[in-house]
Amino acid sequence: MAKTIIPFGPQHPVLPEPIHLSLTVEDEIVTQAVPALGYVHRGLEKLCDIRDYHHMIQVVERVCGICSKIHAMCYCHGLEEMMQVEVPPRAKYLRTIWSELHRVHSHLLWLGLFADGFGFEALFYQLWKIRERVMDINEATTGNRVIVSVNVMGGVRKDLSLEQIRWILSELELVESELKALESTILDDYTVKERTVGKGMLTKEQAYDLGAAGPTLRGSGIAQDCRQLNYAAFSDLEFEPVVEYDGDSYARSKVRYRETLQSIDLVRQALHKLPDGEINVKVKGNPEGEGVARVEQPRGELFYYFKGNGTKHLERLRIRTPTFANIPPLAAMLPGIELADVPVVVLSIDPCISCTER
Amino acid sequence: MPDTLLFILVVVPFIAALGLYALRIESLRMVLVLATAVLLTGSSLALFSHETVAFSTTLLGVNPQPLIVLLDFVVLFIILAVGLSAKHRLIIYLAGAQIVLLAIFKLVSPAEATGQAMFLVDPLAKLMVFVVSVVGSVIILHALPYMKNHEEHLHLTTSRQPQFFAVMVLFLGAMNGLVLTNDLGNFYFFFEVTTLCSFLLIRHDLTDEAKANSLRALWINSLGGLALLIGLLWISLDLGTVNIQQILAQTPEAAFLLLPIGLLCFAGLTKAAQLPFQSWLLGAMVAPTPTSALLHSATMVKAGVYLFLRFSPAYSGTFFSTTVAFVGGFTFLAAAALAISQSNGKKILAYSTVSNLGLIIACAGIGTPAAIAAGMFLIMFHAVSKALIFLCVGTIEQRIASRDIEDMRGLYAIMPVTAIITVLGALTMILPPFGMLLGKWMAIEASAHNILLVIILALGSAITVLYWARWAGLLMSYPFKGRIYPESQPALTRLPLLGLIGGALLLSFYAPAIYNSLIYPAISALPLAMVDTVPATSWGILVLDRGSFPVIPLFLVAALGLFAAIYFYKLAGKVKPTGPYLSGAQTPDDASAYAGPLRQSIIPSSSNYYLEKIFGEVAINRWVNTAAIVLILLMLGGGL
Amino acid sequence: MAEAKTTEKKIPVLATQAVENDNLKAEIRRLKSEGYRLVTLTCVDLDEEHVDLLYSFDKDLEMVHLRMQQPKSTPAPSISDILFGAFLVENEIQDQFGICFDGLVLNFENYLYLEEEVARTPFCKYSVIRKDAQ
Amino acid sequence: MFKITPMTKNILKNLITKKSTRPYPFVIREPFEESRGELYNDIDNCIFCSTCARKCPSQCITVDKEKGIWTCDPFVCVFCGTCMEACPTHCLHHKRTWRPVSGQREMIEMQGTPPKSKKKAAAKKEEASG
Amino acid sequence: MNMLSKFLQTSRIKSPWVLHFDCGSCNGCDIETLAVLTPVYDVERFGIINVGNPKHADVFLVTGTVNHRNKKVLKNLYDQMPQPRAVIAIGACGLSGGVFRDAPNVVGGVDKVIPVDVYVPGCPPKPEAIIDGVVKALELFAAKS
Amino acid sequence: MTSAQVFLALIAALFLAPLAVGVLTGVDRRITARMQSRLGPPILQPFYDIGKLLGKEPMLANHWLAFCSFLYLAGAVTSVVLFFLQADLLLIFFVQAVGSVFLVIGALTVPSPYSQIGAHRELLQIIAYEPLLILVIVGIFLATGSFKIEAVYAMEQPLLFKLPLLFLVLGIALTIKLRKSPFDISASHHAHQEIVRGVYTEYSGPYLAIVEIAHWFEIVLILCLLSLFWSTGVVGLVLLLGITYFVEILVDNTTSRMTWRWMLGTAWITGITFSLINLLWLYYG
Repeated sequence: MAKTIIPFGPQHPVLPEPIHLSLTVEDEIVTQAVPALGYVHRGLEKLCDIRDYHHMIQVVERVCGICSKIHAMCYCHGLEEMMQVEVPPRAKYLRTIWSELHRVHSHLLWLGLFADGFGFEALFYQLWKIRERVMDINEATTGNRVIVSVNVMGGVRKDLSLEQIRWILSELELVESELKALESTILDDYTVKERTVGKGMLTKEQAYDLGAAGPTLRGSGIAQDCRQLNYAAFSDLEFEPVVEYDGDSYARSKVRYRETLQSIDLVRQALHKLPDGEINVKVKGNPEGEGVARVEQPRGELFYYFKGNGTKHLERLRIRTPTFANIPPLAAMLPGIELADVPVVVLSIDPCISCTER
Repeated sequence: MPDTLLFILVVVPFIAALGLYALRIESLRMVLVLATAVLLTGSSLALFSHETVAFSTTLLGVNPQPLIVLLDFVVLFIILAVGLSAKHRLIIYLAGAQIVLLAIFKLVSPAEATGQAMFLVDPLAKLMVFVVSVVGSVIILHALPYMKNHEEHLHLTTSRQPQFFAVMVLFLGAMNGLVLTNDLGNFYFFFEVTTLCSFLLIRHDLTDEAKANSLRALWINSLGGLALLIGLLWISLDLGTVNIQQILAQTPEAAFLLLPIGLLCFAGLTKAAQLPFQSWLLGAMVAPTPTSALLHSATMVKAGVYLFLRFSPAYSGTFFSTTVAFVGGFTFLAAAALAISQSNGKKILAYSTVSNLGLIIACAGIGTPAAIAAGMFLIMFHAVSKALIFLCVGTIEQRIASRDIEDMRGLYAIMPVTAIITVLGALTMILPPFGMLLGKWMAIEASAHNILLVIILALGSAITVLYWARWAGLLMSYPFKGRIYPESQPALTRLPLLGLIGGALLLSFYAPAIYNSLIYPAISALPLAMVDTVPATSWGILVLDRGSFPVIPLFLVAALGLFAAIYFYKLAGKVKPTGPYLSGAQTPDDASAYAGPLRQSIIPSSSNYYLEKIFGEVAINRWVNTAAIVLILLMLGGGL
Repeated sequence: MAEAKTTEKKIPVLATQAVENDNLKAEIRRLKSEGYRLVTLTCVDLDEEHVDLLYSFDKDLEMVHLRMQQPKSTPAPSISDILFGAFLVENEIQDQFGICFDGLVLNFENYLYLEEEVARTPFCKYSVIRKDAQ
Repeated sequence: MFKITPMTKNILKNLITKKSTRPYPFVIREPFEESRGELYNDIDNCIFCSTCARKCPSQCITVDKEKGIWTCDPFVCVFCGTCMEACPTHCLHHKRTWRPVSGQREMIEMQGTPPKSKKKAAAKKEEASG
Repeated sequence: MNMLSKFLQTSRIKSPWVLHFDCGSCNGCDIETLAVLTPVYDVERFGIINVGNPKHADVFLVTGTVNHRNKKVLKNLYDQMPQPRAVIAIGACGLSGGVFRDAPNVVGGVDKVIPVDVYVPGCPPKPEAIIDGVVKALELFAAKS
Repeated sequence: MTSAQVFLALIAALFLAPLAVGVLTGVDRRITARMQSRLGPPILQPFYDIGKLLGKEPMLANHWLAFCSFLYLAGAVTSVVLFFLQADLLLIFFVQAVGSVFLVIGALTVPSPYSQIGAHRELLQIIAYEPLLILVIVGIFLATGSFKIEAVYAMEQPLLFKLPLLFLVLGIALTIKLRKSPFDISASHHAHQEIVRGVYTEYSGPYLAIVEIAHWFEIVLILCLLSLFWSTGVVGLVLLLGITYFVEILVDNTTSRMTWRWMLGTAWITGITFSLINLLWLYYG
């Protein structure tokens, strides 16, 4: 039978980022999907030869604009461990607060884009409207909306005043209540469920073997969350990894929705427990030796590998981002679905191509 | 004079066929075919100048009856012989049964009542003769270069064309006889001759597939023949006559006759390849395309629906009539749905033919004057348009060596003229102001009081649009900068195409006139017709009691729109060309390919939606066939 | 985890298990059967001739690393037939370091990220001549 | 209806409540206290020590000590604020408003007077801090 | 006639349809560009719709660094946009390559490949700045026609 | 009809009706924006869009696009004119099908996968709504005894009372025709969908303007059909149209886009069931 071959991307309105999929479809059923990458590849790991390891904080923040804070935190966390720097507790808490705020805005953004992927514009707009409050918190506390640049080696650059804490708490109340008003739409709407339930199935075994990460993994029933590694202030905060067992797009969106609420709660806990003290320590010397760091990004587990040689330039910096790990599961999910569900399934792993290709 | 015309229409083709078979010289064959075509066309047109005429039992002073009886048995024995040589039990039984029954019939049938017309030229017959002779002649002319090409392609050592053209011409005579005869016995004879012709033409290429399919066609049609013969015998026993006019004159009161008439209709269903008998028509597509055009869409299968229309006064207003409408309507819908899943051009045409014949049968079943008029319109327009498209597909097939519509993508670049003619042909099938749609419009308006039927027709008509529109679109689908090659064809290929498309347009334009002169007399002569419900025309507007269709005004508007569109098209010649949108991934040197993964340059391809899972033969054949059988049983039951 | 070295400051070293070309696949299979899942591969440029390939695995948030020293001129065995998820990172290493992998299930042949204009080995400090993968 | 399409409630509520659009070019919202906008050098206080140039992760600042020219490519600047914090004289700061859009490439070039005496001291101090 | 041409001119300014292409951005500028479409900024006030198809677009919003692979895409998309058109480069990366200027696979700013009409600096620029950029592009339209 | 009436009808059909729909579209976009808590574009935005498109540089991937876009317009205009001349409803329906078919053929002429997929989806939409429209028209016939529009205006009671379910069926067809959620599968106003702008993808500049204008005429036709359901009073008519359109916007904003399989199933099953019930009630009731 004759086939339709479609170039899906690099420029495509439904995918915010340039990824290319060569789709072969028959009657709108995808029979083959071959991804092509490289439209965002910059080779920024190599920049560590030119920029010193302090500069690299700003560079790794721009690996991905949506979770920039978490990249910087992972980078600093790893290097600090390598160089045996003890970060003051207040800085740890502040890092946690901003990283969880990033998770909130990233998940809201994703929920919106996901809604857009199946053509629910009103929901998309409402979620992004809520997200603006989080962006305001970011801007008010750090000076920038998206790439906050608060991390430095040995701590953070900005502090929170009491007044700000109170304001953040009240804003978070609003975010939570506005989000909960949309809960029934995100989780129970007939048309939404029709478009997401059973689409892009990934079984528990598949997810594990293909190396899925983050909500994609947790949506398939594996409760693994790198925040359990207790970096930053997570050892003092109470939370349980969010797990869903169905392994479809709906389960993944449910995971992300529940994680949003969980992160709001974590920010709240951290703000209540915020200890007094310094917000950074001076870091001396240059990194030497090898080390790894793992933190939980909104999209999943982020893995950094460092190799220093005693100079201010790192010898090797390797970033493995969660989307990079989620591309093979995606390739496994695509065949057999409808063309109309391609955006839904592609978005369901929350792809961050700019992370993937760096 | 009418006698001569009749002689030319019915007998001359038989003689010409003998000549064609005997003369094995190409140029002579051409002359003979041309002469026959001209003669037939001329006489069929000349027939229009006559009012309804009934002919006596003699033709030019000779009584052909004994000859017909003889030939009848000859035909049946040939069929029997075919069955025996192919060891096809069904054919043997069917042929044997017919021989026995025919013998009985000849023994018991009343001597021909004198003074009864053996042939009758009424408007319906005129219409059919026109379709057979004119459209048939055009197709046979087109077949001349086609068959030459065809045999070159097959590398035949000895030409089989004499046989081919002999059968084709013979068929024209038989078909003319079939529609003109007023005697059911003779009708049966001509019916069997067309079956035989069809069999011979399907197996013409002598491939295994052709042979198998021809046998299937033969047994299904023989089944129809048997049903016809039983019905005939029954009627003659009951009424003592087999004269169609006399039967029609008695039937409205003679309710007991509905079952034999049902058997006649059953024969019509097999001939018209209605569900569940469609398989033989689809198999018949292995034959050379002129065969498909002539027998399997334009004319022979029309014999089936002709039967329904001819006898519609006999059953109108009964429960039987309603079931006939449903049988036809159901075929209309189901065959259209089946056509969606096809990519073989000729199979699409076959299903479309089955579907449209179903619509005509539905019209016969509805039985109101407007519906009968719709049926007659549909017969005419369908013949012209469908013959045209078949010939186009044949022409295209010889050029691109494929009849798959996917391979016809972008045909405009290779065969601009044929492509445009094909597109126009497809559009005449689905769009106003063309005749097919006029017929469909009348059919839906006439059936509007029958809710279930109108739902079926509504669905079927929408689905029809789908498979025609996508075919028309993909023929023109070529890249902007793609070179367009001028097309050269032999005159005998090009002219029939031009003639048919011109005919389709002109006939559509003159639909009101045709209505006035031909169809109006036919339907107003119907026994049940109440004059005030008979449609009328004024100012080129066809008026029913419940609606109106302004044919000529619409044509004017369409022409205006077309001219403006052509003007725009011309203007667009100066416009900056650009490649299709390919998400920005197109390669620098070829705007219609894109740089895919693995550094490949991929040309994106598109294919139609065939919806195999929903409308595929595998998915629904069993269901629709079962439903059709149930409906037919219901129909025959309605006869009781 | 970190072993002390005789400098004035402790240099952290990653605890790794050394493997060779021949027993790599066996080790990978063993880890897979023990329930480890692949996190990623890391390629580290050592000198003109060699790179280190680090295979990082994870089970319940505990990591295990395999280290394999690989000459640049010979192809490394691909593990993508055992762990499909590795195909992307192996392609990436092909792009960046010019190392070839034998038996990649989906081979982008050094052009996963790069175009012809820049298809050299951008991540090698010491330039090598790129060989086209077979 | 609210059960099948729960969004209806939300939509209808939006229809009657105040819209959340900020009519931006007509009403300009007061920027936040901490906003990092356009980079601005109070050139009179600048000692041309080049700390900013060295600390800048995108290397968008060049300082010519001899001529006393401080240049910054605003199209490369990533508005991270590192230079502002590193500046020993606090002459660099971000405005609270963003840098206006422009139709062509442009550079910020500022001419100041390099204080001869302070220059060396500042440079030394910078070296010490590493 | 005069009225009609005047109307055409106004409508050119009143209805800029945008095509947004993420040309290797880190998503920062990207989400800010999307944010201007959402209720809080709502650029549909100016008639702006994200059409996602170069053949319908008037304004081309480009975010991110250009690399060797997507520069071809950028050029293709630009070529498919009918006149009159405007290109807006957004963010430090789109203007010059930003922090990634020196990375191995980076060509530089958008203007290395296609002519840029409006530059919107920022990393990422605030949604308000992007609106400013579009408004500036509209002024260019007005000047062109 | 007198010639003066014909003239007035022509004016109304050719100029007033599309202008009204333009404004209606503007209002639609405004209300949609308000529902999404936004300000929205000016009411005259659709006209600006058309004006802008007309002034763009023409660019084509295939000449036949120009040809087909114009015939689409011709079909749509003719059907509206026929409506205003009070012609046969079924005929009007078939004439508007000409337009839809040419839109599809135009999109099919370009070997662009997005346009082709859009065209096929459009064809699927056609087979989804065409039977429904025919059934609505048949319903009107059964209620009035004629396919002519005059017969509807001769009614003393609004058709809505006789054909309430068919009105809903017409609503389904209207949603498909308006390209609104959940049926915006072949093309939509905003491009956030998997096939870019679907059937519109390859029409650009002035040709897109023509296609948009033709679409306005199509909307006029459907709204006219709706208006037949309250032909007895202007107030009722306006109310009916207003409420229907508002519900359309509401549905658009509260549902996601569905797939064509769902559309075909839903449109046929609900549409045919509703029509069957209503027609049977009309026939026997």
